Amino acid sequence: MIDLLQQRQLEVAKEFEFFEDWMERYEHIIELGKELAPIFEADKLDENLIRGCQSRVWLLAVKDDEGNVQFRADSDAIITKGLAALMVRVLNGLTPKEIAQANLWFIEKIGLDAHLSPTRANGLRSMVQQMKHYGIAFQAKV
Amino acid sequence: MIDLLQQRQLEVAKEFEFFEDWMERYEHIIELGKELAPIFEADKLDENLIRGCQSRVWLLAVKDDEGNVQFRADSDAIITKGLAALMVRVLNGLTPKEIAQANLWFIEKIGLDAHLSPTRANGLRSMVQQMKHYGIAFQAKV
Amino acid sequence: MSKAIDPAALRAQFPILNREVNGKPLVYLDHAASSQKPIAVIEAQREYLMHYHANVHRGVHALSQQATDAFENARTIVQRHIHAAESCEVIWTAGATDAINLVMQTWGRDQISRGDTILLTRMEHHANIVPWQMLADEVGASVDVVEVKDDGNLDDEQLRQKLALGPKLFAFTHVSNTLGTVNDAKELTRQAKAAGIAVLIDGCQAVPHMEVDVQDLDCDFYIFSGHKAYGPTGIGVLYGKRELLESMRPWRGGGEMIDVVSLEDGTTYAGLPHKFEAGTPHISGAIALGVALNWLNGIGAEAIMDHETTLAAHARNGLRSIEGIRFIGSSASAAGVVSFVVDGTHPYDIGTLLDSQGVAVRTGHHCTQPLMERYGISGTVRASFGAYNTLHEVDTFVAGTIRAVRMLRD
Amino acid sequence: MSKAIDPAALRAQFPILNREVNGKPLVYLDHAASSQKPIAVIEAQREYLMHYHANVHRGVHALSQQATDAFENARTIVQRHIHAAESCEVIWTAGATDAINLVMQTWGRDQISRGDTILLTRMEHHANIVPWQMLADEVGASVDVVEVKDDGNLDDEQLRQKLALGPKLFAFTHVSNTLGTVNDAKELTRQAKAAGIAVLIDGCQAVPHMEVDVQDLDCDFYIFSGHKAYGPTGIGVLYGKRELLESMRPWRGGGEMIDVVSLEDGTTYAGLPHKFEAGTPHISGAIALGVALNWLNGIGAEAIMDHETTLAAHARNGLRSIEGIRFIGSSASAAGVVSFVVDGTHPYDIGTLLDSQGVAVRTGHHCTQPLMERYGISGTVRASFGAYNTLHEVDTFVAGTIRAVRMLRD
Ligand SMILES: Cc1ncc(COP(=O)(O)O)c(C=O)c1O
Ligand SMILES: Cc1ncc(COP(=O)(O)O)c(C=O)c1O
Repeated sequence: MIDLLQQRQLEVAKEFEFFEDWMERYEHIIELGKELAPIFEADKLDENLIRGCQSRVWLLAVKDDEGNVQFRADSDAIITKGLAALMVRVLNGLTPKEIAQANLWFIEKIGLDAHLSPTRANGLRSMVQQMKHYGIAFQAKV
Repeated sequence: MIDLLQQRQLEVAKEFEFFEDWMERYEHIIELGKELAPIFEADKLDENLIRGCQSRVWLLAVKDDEGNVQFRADSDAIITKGLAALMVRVLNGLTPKEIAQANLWFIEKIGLDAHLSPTRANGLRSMVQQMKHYGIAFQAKV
Repeated sequence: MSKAIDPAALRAQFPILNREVNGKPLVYLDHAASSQKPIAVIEAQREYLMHYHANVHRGVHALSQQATDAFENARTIVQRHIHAAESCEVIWTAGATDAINLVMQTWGRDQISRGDTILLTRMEHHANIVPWQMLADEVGASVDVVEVKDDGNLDDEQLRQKLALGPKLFAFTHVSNTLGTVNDAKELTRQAKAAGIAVLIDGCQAVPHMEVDVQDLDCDFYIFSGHKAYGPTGIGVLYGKRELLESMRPWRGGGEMIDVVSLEDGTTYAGLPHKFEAGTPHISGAIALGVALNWLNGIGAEAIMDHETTLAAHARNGLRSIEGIRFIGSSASAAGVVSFVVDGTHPYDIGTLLDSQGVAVRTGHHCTQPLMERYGISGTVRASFGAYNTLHEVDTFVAGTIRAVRMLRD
Repeated sequence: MSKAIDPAALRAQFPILNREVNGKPLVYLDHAASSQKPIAVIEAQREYLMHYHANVHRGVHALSQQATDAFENARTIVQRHIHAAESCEVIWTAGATDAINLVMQTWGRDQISRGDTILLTRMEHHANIVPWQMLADEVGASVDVVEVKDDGNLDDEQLRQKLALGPKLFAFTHVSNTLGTVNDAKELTRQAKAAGIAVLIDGCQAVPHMEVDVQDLDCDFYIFSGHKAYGPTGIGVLYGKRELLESMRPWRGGGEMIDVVSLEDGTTYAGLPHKFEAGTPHISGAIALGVALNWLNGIGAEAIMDHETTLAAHARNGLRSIEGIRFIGSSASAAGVVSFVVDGTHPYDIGTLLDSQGVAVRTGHHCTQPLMERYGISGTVRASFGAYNTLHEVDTFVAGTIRAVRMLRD
């Protein structure tokens, strides 16, 4: 059995390995942000909103026919959106249980852990928590 | 003409010259405090009270037949009373004008200036001010 | 068993203890008014200002992030130190007085109304009296007190009676700053809570000297000041139970404590703990207080308490030879505080003569005038001890007091 | 003429400016949020804690005396700095926010009642909005604002109209923290006073940058924070006219602010300034703020203002080449603040990319949400300058912003 979660994290880690400084890293993150399909304006509801202090993140999740979780995310700030894109890429399509229990070591590996501090203004930490909550919630509903 | 004020200050300064430390100085001040005749209980009125933070000083002044000022003072703390005794000794019997304009250099000379700081708890500064106020008041009444 | 204190080793950490006063080595026995600071605390504050100061929260830049992390980490240190359930139950204030006033102006204004009673004790510090008098005046409530017995203990019987009358709040000090009496805070709280009465504990004199566990105490509010607990000035702590804090309206308005500010649609408030922390906080003070509590923990509350009560007992033994001495407060469970008056002398005189021998004690009413009234005095001489004081210092103090009394009486 | 600033020489006094952030030398352009501290200020605070800390007032011992003298001396420094008539008109607070809340809760509660209006401006910091909203809610008064024109200046015509409606209080900022607009505080005060309206001026962004003379301004209250004026955190100042302060009831209750506390006979209060300073004050902070203001004076307010406006002009010139940039606030009389948005980018993104180049700017609403609404934006990028910033740093900031915008747009 291939562990998709591990595979994806390794992939991301590799992708970030050769960046020399933060500007390069951000360049890539911005790229990922631009590539992430925006969500519909109609889905930018308060109930889907994760409030960071400065940038807003919308996160939606549904369970697909196979019982796996499909995420969609967006943000008004492109760097935040890029971070969201990374999270979606790593967790998308996994089972609720995998998501709920995911050990997301790649975040520290690629140096984004500072962005996860509870006092950060971008809401990445809340986003990760929210994704896991979806995992837990969808598990319960099985 | 003998300047009584100068003479008395020189006398006090000389008296304090040979003390080696503060304990000796206080010993002398306590002595002076004990020697100062207490005022009548009946005179311990609020209107005669100068409130330091911790010790209380009562100060009374009258103009004698020659137009000079006679002070009486007391305190519930003996060191404060000794300080009061020193002040009375230096200023007693002078003319209102002399008192109002007195340059009390002896206080610094004998090292008591710290006791004159506005934040001191003993009220010495208020006492000196009050004595001068009496001088000014009695001058005006001439 | 906790490890005994080695004050000589500790003293090396307190630069101020090397200085002289009036030509004599400083003997600092005024811990209850404010403690001296270990070098680690002083340096933490300096380090912060030298290398990572920035305004906290909301900043995207690295400095602001670093400052915010350190600031919030300090909150967690406080939380663990007093065993609060969550860090959002720890509110930074400007000091203990500010903290009590916060409770008075928010919880108090909402919960206390005409005809209600606020129960205090006779041994409270003015900080735990005046705010309640102000509130009582404002709303038409009244303030009542549990009396203190001759030995400095609370009158338990009277306490029971007064609790039975159903006051809205019982606010009492954990340890008396004047008497040293250690109240059985857990038992007092239990009795009050059993009768449905809210409890605020003034922990100013407890936190520096003993283990405090707010969950075990089960009090509603617990407050203390940093500067008495080896921390810096200008910072204090309000602990409150979460549901209670959540139900309270904010007090100071401003930045940080808001969610959305609108002139047209009105303003909504932030969640805990920020709701009660309007404006730029005392960042360096909070960080340094965290260091102070860690330092305290490293030594151990029990060891400190043991050490201080030994010093206090030694002082009492020495002073007892003075004719006409009267100890104010002689509870068996007294912390490191010795308060006394001597017949025919004024505390101010004794304090002044001790000062000229290098010994710093406090004289006066210690912000406990109602307690002074109770004992029929206007003030006391108070020596209060910290972890850094030695038996030798106590001897200097005792000898100095004996000498002072002799001079004053002769 | 004031002597021009030599920022290179000044910088040597700011240890933090030597550090790196994200591998780049720190360029600190967040002065308006909080200033960095010169070494003299940091050392003054340390020196105090190392060598003469004690609780102030009432102490008979030498340390307490020394601390009290230094503490009260700092008050006198503040008095002279803002040209107050007497030192008892200077009240120490925990910060600007605390100071405004003090006025709101004492003067405000007594003077503002149902139906009254409190007049503010659209450019106020939340600290000068939320307390007044809270008061208005409580007593049934209302809050009105003078609008800001596109260029960031107050609408003078509207001001005249709104003053004519007879509000009870006009509270306005001397200098806007978001726009940099310098209001003609003297003229605004004159107009209000002529109509019998009380005036409170928020001087947070003025004191660090210009000469302030409260007697010349003739305002009733003037407030500022230490940490924005090269001073430490946790300390601020409320200036009030003596008669006014004397007529006000106390706010926080506790030690220091009382005369006599009695449970039976009620409590009487101390005179100014202590009436408003309950509890142990932030002694080290007050002393260090005194040092900061002396330091500021040594350089000269005019020289600082000249220097900062030069930097701001240089920044605007450099940024102007960015397509789609929009400066928020372009008053001719703007202090050293540059606020902007760039079409199609989020301020957070620009701030983050600047940070990764070592440049610290603030992004967001800067605690002025009503002003953001006015301009139809959610936030700006704000660079704000202090005495220690250089033209070279401005160039780094401009180049960094251009690079950031390119990355975000590509
Ligand atoms: C204009 C203005 N007023 C008030 C404040 C509030 O100051 P503090 O947070 O120090 O209380 C600030 C600081 O952010 C400000 O810039
Ligand atoms: C028991 C007690 N409560 C309250 C206070 C007030 O603390 P602060 O002055 O730091 O606000 C003190 C300190 O004097 C105290 O000893």
